Amino acid sequence: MRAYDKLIFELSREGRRAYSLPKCDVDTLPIDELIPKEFIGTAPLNMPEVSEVDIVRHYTNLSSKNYCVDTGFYPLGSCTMKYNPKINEVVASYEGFMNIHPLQPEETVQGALEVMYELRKALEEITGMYEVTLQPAAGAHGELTGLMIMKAYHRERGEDAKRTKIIVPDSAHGTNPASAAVLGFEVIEVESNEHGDVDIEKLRKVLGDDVAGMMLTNPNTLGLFEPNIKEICDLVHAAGGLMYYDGANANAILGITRPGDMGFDIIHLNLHKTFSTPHGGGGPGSGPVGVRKDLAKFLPVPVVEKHGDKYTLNYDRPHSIGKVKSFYGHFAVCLKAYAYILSMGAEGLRNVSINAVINANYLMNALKGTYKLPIDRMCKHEFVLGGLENENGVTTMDIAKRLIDYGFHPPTVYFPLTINDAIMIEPTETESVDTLDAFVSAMLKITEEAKTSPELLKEAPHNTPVRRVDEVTAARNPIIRFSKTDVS
Amino acid sequence: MEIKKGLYYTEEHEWVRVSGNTAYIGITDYAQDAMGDIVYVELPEVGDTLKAGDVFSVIESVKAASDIYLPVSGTVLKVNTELEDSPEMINEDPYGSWIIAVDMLDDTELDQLMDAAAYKEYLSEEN
Amino acid sequence: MADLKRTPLYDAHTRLGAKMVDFAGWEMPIQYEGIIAEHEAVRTYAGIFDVSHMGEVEFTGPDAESCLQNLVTNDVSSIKENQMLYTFMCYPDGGVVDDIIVYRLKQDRFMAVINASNIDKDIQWMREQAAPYNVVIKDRSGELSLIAVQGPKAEEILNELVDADLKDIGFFRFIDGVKCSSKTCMISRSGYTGEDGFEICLRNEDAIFVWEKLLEAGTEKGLKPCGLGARDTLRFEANLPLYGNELSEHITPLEAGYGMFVKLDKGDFIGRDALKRQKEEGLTRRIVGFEMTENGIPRHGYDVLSDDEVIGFVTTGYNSPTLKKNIGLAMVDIGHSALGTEIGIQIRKKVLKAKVIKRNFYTKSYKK
Amino acid sequence: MHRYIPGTEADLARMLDKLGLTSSEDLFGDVPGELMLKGGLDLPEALSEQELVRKMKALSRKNSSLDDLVCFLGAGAYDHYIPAVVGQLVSRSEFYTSYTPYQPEISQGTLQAIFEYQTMICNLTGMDATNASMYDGATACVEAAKMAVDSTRRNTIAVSKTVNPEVRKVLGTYMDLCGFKIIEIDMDNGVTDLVRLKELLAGNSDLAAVIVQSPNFFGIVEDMDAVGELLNGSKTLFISYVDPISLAILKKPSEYGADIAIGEGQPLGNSLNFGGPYVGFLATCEKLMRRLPGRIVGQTKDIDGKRAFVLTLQAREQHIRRSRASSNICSNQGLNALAAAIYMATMGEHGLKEVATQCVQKAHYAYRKLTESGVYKPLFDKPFFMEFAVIGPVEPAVVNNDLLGAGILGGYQLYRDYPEYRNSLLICVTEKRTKAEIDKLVETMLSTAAKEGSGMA
Repeated sequence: MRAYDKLIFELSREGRRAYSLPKCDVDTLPIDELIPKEFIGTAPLNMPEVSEVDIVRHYTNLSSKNYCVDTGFYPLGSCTMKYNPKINEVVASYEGFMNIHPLQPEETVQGALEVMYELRKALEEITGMYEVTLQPAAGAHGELTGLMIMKAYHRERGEDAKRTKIIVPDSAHGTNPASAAVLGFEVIEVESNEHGDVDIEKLRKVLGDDVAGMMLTNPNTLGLFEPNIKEICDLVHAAGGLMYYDGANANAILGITRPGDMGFDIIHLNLHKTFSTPHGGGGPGSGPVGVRKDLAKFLPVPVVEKHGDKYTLNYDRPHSIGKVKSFYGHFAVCLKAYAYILSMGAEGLRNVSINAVINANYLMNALKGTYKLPIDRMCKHEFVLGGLENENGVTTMDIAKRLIDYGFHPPTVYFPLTINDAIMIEPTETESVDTLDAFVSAMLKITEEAKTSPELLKEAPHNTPVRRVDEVTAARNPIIRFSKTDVS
Repeated sequence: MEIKKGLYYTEEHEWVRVSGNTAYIGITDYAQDAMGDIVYVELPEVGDTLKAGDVFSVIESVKAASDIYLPVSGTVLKVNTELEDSPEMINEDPYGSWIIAVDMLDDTELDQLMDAAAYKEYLSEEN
Repeated sequence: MADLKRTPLYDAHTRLGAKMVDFAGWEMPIQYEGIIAEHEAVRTYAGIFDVSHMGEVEFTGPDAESCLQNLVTNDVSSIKENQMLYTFMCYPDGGVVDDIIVYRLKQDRFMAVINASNIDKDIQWMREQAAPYNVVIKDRSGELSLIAVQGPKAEEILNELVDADLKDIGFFRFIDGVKCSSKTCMISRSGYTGEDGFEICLRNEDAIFVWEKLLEAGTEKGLKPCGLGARDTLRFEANLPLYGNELSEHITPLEAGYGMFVKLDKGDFIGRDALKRQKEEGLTRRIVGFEMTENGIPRHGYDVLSDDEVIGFVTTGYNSPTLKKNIGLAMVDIGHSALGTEIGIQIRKKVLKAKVIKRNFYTKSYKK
Repeated sequence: MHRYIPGTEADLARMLDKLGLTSSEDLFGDVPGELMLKGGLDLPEALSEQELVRKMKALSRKNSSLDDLVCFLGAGAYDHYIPAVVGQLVSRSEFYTSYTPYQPEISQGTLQAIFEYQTMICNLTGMDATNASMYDGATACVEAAKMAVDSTRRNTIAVSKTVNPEVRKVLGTYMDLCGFKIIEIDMDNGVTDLVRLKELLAGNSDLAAVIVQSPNFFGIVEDMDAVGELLNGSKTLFISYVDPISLAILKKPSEYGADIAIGEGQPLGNSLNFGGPYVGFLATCEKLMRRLPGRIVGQTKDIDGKRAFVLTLQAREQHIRRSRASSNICSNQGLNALAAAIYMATMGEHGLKEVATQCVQKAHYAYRKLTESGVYKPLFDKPFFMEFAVIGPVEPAVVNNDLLGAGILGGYQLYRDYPEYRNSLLICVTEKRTKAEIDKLVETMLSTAAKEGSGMA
């Protein structure tokens, strides 16, 4: 297809229209008799003037420049790019869900409240937590909410002033330390040991009555299950801190083990990862938060409750931290996750994790001979390779870009920071062994090319809508909006 | 990795060049190399009085934003506005591209800093 | 305009209906179709310029390199054969004699391209400074013509006429002895517009033939003959200095904001001590970019004020054809040089508001 | 096996064999025995697609959607018409099944669409810079407040009582737990009390920002010029919370000197969805550009010199700066921002102006009809956009009940957030409403008053 390179503003022709509105059928008055002149704006809006056809072609052409899960394999580590079932989208588009106002009387939205309540219950069962809120908008937002609850807990005990530290492993997702910092916590990073686990001794050293809690991903970002998780929880609890579970990697444990049973006090899940709701090119996500019994009173309001066969929104929670978002969270996203859980059932969810884990181990096993595998032990849903060493100066980035030429989305690269030139691969359960084999042969072919024709890698990708881009100029002289005067 | 004689150095990889009671401050070759292509330098206001250890600038590369700490207390005399137009000057000539010049409050603070030899030592230990 | 010098392309210009003016003693085309149209042609397709009035000086001999090293601020030892270098020639006090381009033809043979307005002054200065060195300095300005083809389509157009693959010439590199429609040329990937493009150096007698061929080949691709008018607006948008505006014997390269072409650590050269001191102590004034926030077009030489006090002068100003804004470059006291600073420009009777902005008005599209 | 899981028993066996394992249990050998879930999850059996559809359809029918009800309810979420192209294009899986555009070479679709969205938001607000969108208007407000605190190194945020209570609640939660101070600016006759604001500015040297909404929660157009005047020259930032549709008629934040413009983008082509997902926008001036949180798309070139788009100004973000990050946000509302962009492109300047104008005209028609009776009186006498508050002789709950009976979704009951305003309804009239619907609203409200009224009329 011909290369399409127009901005919608460049399609604009004076006089073109893409909208239609009914005539205004009420008696009207001149606007400036209704709103004083001095409040009326004069500057133009500078929106494009295009026809409906222009719009449809423009966005259809743009969409063709994206790689997506529906295009092919998307092994982005810690992002769980699994298949997004179509039926979920259909369900979310039912008028009875899509077209209801958040402030309607409760009796007119019983179906919606039931969905929220049932999803809440399902997530409580899956995580082993006492109560779950659906309000947080994304994983990072869930972390923030969870830490707010942690703060409220220490405040109630009169210890918030001294408990100023949050412990995170050095392999943690960047959002963990960032979320803690936003709430004014001091972040203490503990090094992992040579097996990629939390170093218990180093942990003991930093534990004290100034610790508010610890944030942990389990399995961690190396895809490794923390064998000492119980001991870690006990240590932190003994020091008076709370354990926070980052659910980014929950796809490995559905129906196998539960953070609640491991000893975590607060958890979040990413519905857009583990529960198949689409990532939407960067959002919307959803990050429900679950807590143990004595922390439930701190959850954001309102809480969906069931009384007899009526569902209600309870705002009367005096200890609640308050609201962290408008209304009740990303209802439409929760709806898709609920549909997914119903489609999978208990056994299905367990099979999700089994298949996710076996796929990851299968890939790891097939690649470890050729690529560095810094920590060689059974992984869970994902694993981390170390890239190629001094192979004609070929970098991990080159490998990632070359994979694009082979029709695969690159894995997560240069993360976690604890592994040099990391290549972090998460296949998910929705990929067949045939896809995995094809990916393996591409990865192996690339190592050959690195030896024989490195420039092939350094210049990759070759047949994409654009080639490698100049990020330095973009950041030095930012152009972040189109204006007719910007030429480049 | 170039280390220039006659300058003072900090463990955060800032350098200080003293002329009279004025201290010119920049970042070392090691620091600019670690940061990569520098895209933006945030400058303080002339006249600000800052303590040793205060963050007086943030230097951004594509992949990082690094706080730059003031090695010696003082009042900002000059800021190098050229860096607003061409932040890459720091990559090209780290020891020539001072970021600010301060009028020192207490030049004995200089004694806490490293000389070229000590900094060289420090670098080799770090790596 | 009897006693004005003319380039070998003079007749071509008149045939194309160019408006001719006196530029530094040369009768040159200021515009053909119009400055804006020519300017836009270069930004979107391509433009062809006659710059034969520029001077060419050849340095030959065992000391050629060391002689140039002493003369100029940039590091001549950093270029190999078939590479070129932009640099300044300074006085001991750091003021600029001229800004020039040095080509390394052979290990011991160089060519410097200098500004038309400075030819005599430059050559005299070069010879004086060259005395202690074993080098022969030859003025070839009289025999050579220079044609610039600039713009996104430049490579495509020129490729049709030459017997070499221009793809292989990197930015600021050149090849000699190329045949351009059978005439021998030296072609460099360089220019003065902020666009990708080439400069063709050839014998006077071949100039008009090649010029015509290029126009034939290029016209359908949007190539337009362009005059000195468009050349100036183009170089200005791309933040390239003009001697007499941003550079002069009273302005140092550092004040002008071109420190990257001054290599203080390359060893001694004329002006080094002054420039080194200036860099270490910080500038007292420097050239900044500015944008008019009140309506008015700034011009070269206008005063810059801050509450009624003159704090500098405009070096170049235009209504930018590409950005459609009134912008300029101005030398201002350092205290007024921070981004966003409000300044005033004395435009005839009125003082109009402007604010300091980044200088790279237009992102250059050089080939990497 | 399951339809979403391609691995067959045979595949599994083969893969286990390759790994030298005998059963899938072995894959979890590293999970301590006592942590293994005994007896499986207590969840229902998997449903077939048919069964799922039946169940979800039934649930959706337990809700009365705005297909069944005529909506006069606003208060932060608005029932505007959404052209068909928006839904159709946003449903392209190339958009919704892709991730955050980390790999520019294969994400130009998302990147360019966001770049265009950023441009439209800048044009709409008149500001210099914006990001790729925020969770919603309320959290955008939080991020704006944090920007102000960081850039001014001050600790107090003043927010007008006429700002949407939902937004103030969220702001309150954050500011409290982030350790910032919040001062509420009193109101006077439905608008921000400028005298109090003036005193506040005079008496408080720690003010990082002042937040004012216009049209405010009561639909009233605030005198933003006056606020801008008061803040002009002071270090305190002016944060204005705006309704994007209203900007087609009202002054832009840039026209009255706002430093940060924020708002809820739902009215721009996003369905009501029982409260989410929506999309917040946050736009600012050049000097605060590098403090924008979250994702930002910038224009650059690829190695062939071709125009390309890429995530930029990320240096201060969480994935790079971790505990030194200026915000922990890492997702935007990609799809919702896309919907907003497609909506704005579809409506264009003329369409947006027409929508805004019809909102104003129809709201004022309803206002006249309702108040000329004298039974319902205006709660405030101030210029409004498309929402207005009336006070009547009857409990608003009663009024809304009758309206519901008549198939109408009534206004917002103000006492829920402003106990002082009993018997008051905040009524919203968008361009979607017709004369007939408005007349029916008025008629029903009047009859309720007639039969229930305590004769106060």
